[in-house]
Amino acid sequence: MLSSSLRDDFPLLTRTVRNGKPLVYLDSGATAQKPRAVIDAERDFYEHHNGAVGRGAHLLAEEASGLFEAARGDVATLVGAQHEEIVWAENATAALNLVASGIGNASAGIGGEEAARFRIGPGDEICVTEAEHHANLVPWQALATRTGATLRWIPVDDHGRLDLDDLDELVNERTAVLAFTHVSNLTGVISPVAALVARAKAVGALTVLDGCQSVPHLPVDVAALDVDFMAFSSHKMLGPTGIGALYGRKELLDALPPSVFGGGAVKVVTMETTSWLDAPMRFEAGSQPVAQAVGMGAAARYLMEIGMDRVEAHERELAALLRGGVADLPGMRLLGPEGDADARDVIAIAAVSVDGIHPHDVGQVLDDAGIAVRVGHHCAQPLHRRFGVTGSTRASAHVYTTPDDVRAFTEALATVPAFFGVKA
Amino acid sequence: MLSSSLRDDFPLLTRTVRNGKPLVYLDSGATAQKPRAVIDAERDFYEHHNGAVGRGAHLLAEEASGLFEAARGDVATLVGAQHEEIVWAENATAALNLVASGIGNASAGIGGEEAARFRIGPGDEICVTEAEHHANLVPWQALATRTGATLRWIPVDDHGRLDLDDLDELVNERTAVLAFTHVSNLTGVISPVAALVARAKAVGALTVLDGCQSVPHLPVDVAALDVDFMAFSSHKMLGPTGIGALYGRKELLDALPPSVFGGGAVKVVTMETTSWLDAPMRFEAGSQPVAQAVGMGAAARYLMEIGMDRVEAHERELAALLRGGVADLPGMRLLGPEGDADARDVIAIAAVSVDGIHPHDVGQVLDDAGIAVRVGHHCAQPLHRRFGVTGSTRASAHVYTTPDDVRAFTEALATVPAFFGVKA
Amino acid sequence: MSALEQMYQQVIMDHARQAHGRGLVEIELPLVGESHQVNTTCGDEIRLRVGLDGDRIGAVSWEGQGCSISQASVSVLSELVEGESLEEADRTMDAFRDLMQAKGEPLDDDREDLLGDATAFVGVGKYPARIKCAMLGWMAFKDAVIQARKDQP
Amino acid sequence: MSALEQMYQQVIMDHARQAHGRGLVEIELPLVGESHQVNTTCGDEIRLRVGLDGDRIGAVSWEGQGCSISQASVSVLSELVEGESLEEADRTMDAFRDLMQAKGEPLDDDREDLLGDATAFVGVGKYPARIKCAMLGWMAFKDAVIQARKDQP
Ligand SMILES: Cc1ncc(COP(=O)(O)O)c(C=O)c1O
Ligand SMILES: Cc1ncc(COP(=O)(O)O)c(C=O)c1O
Repeated sequence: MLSSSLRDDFPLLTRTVRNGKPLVYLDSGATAQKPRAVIDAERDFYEHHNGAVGRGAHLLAEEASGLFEAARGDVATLVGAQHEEIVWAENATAALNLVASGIGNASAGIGGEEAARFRIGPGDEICVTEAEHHANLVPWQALATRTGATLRWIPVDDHGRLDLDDLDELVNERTAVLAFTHVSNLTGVISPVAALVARAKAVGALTVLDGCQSVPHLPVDVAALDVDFMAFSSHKMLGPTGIGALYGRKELLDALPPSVFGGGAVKVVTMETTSWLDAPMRFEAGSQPVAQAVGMGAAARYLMEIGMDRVEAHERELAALLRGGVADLPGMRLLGPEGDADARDVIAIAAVSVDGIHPHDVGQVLDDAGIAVRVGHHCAQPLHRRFGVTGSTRASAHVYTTPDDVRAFTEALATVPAFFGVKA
Repeated sequence: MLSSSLRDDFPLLTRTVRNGKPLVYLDSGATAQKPRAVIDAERDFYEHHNGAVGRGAHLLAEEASGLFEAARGDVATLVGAQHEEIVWAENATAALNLVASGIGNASAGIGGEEAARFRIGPGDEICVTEAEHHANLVPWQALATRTGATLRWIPVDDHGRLDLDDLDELVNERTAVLAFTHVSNLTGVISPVAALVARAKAVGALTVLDGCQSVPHLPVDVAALDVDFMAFSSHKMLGPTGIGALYGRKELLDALPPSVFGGGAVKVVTMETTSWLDAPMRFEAGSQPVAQAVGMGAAARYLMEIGMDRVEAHERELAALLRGGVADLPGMRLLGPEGDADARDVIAIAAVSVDGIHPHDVGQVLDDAGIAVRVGHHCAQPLHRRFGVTGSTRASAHVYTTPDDVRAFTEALATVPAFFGVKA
Repeated sequence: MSALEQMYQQVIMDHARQAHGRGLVEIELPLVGESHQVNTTCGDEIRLRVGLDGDRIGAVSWEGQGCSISQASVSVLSELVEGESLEEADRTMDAFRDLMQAKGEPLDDDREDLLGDATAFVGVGKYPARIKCAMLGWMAFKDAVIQARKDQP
Repeated sequence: MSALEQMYQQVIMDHARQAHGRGLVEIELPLVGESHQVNTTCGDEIRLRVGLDGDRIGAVSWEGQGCSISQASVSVLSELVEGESLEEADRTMDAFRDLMQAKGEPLDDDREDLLGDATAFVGVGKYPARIKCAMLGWMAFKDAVIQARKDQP
């Protein structure tokens, strides 16, 4: 377990909420709190180094560019990528769309011959899973509509695990892309990446990993995972809002056409036609989220200073506490692995369905006790539907979460049925 | 002229640069410096109110959502729009692409019947101008490639003004979109919006205005301008990096299909299909740049507190000083209106071509004197080509710019030819 | 009474449990309109049908699922507006919207009279995120009336 | 000597004015490669052609436009590498890259010897934004050699 003194790094955690109660923040799966190092990095940038990046020869522009690229390096190091394999995006959603729209644009004739390898059309297939966040589902639906390709998906079993029984049928010679989440934002279940990547490679499909819930909590090494693309968000890994990143294999990034067009991404522009730069620049049109990149770099350094192994260990211990705590409560259903509360393939997320009580009402009672959780469908409607519910109440942790936070949550949760006069 | 005490609001302006020289910042056209009010708004958000927006019932989520929407209101007020007519985007480039890609997606069958009004194809035309920043040119080139429509453009005359002689031919019954800049980022020339909008309306074309260089410097009222869409960036209007905005008429925004797909933008998602929310949410997939929105709102309030009329007056006076100062120097060519140094339709931007000396070399000498300007093509290659040069040295101002800054620039500029042994 | 208890008053709990108007039924009236609304935060849905008898609300029925606030709200709404003229229903709706904006403060007597049982929702005004829940049924009602009158000359 | 004067040394100014190798010419050698590079900051372009005579650089010529740093750099490059073996040219290029990364500090004597006139670019290392200018010709050279050898077994 990480030292709770680490909480002192996070200014917001000291604030009080309803009726002066101390804050118990268990909504890190939605967005994490920021350490002072991150907040200060952004402020310092604005106060001392703000200038246009990659576009000027003056000292400020030079300093800003230096900080911007150093931050890219820090983020690359965190996930085991090369410097120029990291593309900034507004968030993970934008990063995933970048890949899907790039393939769509290639299929529409943009990007010339080098983009031909990405072209898809009727008869081709895109495969996702039933466990996806909307961000890794809807872009692929749209790509299917645009190109005439067929969308397929790997189902989820009753325990929230991917059901790989039909994998060889679902991922086949027609499959152009296999896109899947590394960790479910609802169940916390970690996907069997190796098996999925192996199958995709066997049939020559591109792999796109949604790393939103893994990068902040586990050691992630794209080279070891051997995926082609991976998207992740800054705000969930202790960094600023307004930025995320896409990892992509360099040779793929250099061939994929962009889908946002503008300055800074182009080589030569005439009124008639435009040639693009290599990655990452070709995907970074327009003035970039520079202060946010600097902040995300600081977040990556902060995590690496703790050590991702220790972050993972902390996460595992909290996961056991959280799942054990909920499993003990009557009238509650934990979505995902049940009966194996000490499951080894989950992170510290617990989505609970309380018998007879709507998640909004559950959340309200917790909020009154100072406990911040997320209620609703968490942008995972299909997976909720799979479990036969429309929503749930989700607690999720991060490095600053303590066993006391978890206890406060399970204790308050236990009071909910009585409050609404429901027998638990 | 605005009081120079206003400079005290901008922490960065007190720093020194090369050899301890005071900073003369004349690169605001690329990116502006930030007042303390903006920096503090972001920091305060992270330290006290950070939570997931629109997705939770807990107090932090509530506060964050409140601040986020209040900021949207402030930005809407600045440009005379309704609250729900403002869509956040990563930057102005993304905002312009949102419109172009939305039209492309509508043309590819996405968005159903309500999107049919946006469909274009071979035989249709898109019209831009030769004065565009790459951000308002390349997306339209890509849309033309994608749909088979034809790209046309309004030429620029020797003085940098749009040549409207053939307007009726260039914008005609086949024209689906007329996209043009409000103010050129190279010459500072203000476009004749009324004439262009009138013609577009006469033929039923959509109008898309690039407000990047107008919104920070002039009173802009989208209702009075009567345009359909307008894009602008936070970082040029004293706000944070990482965010921009698109104004769009509500009825158009509600019908335009999105081009970035994900959570927060959708109503009902099944594995097969998705329905979208109304604007602005349909365009705001994924976790939004919340702290940046709050900062952009603070920037809008800061500008409104000064008063955009006063900002414009300041800009006009500096424009006269800047153009007058450069016009007096031998061996220098001011790109854009010449001979009418007191031109009424320009803002305080001066792009200079120094005979026989490359802009990079010019900029280096200025940088050595502590003067930050931009050198290169400023993402306006076609317009530079129109003037027969590949690049220029550009000085640009903002509310904190003083006559002394301008004088320092013209004085240093005067020394450049001699430094390189070129006779002026 | 804590803010939480003020929000979940007994009236609300009762309506949530025994909702009025639940169960979408065929309405045999000249003008019928229907609306489907979704609360995007949680995925809650409501489908509400309105039958107009001239300018009077003849029948309201609905189906859907949601939190106790949204269910109780649509139940109270059904009870309130059935039999009202369109004009009266408009005023009731305005008063309810005012109540939501009142940050937990009670309204004046006139508007409280209009609202009857619905005044019990006063506590919701303290929780901006829950106003959407309380308004869901009202949005559906408003839209259903528009739909019903759409083809009217 | 100020940092500015250190960057714009006389050698550089001279090369910029009287550039070596300027003017793209037909090269009559067994292996010829060409590369086009653009400095995206300013739009400067260079097109450089290399002819190989076995593993020796037989000829270099180029056309393009740019700032004095980029022009002087490609001029010096042409002078330096012509006649060198590919291996020597690689070492020269490595030394030049080291010089750029040296933040304005001189290199050791061995590498300075390799660089000759090119040591005058030492001052560029203090200005990260200008390193791209100085490297433009070298990038083109490197790529042109790759192109020339592409079809070689
Ligand atoms: C006229 C104009 N349009 C578009 C842009 C692009 O704005 P951004 O880089 O913020 O996307 C700029 C600035 O770079 C500009 O000056
Ligand atoms: C698994 C997963 N994928 C994608 C996303 C989308 O990330 P963002 O909202 O930062 O774009 C999230 C978070 O909301 C997530 O948890």
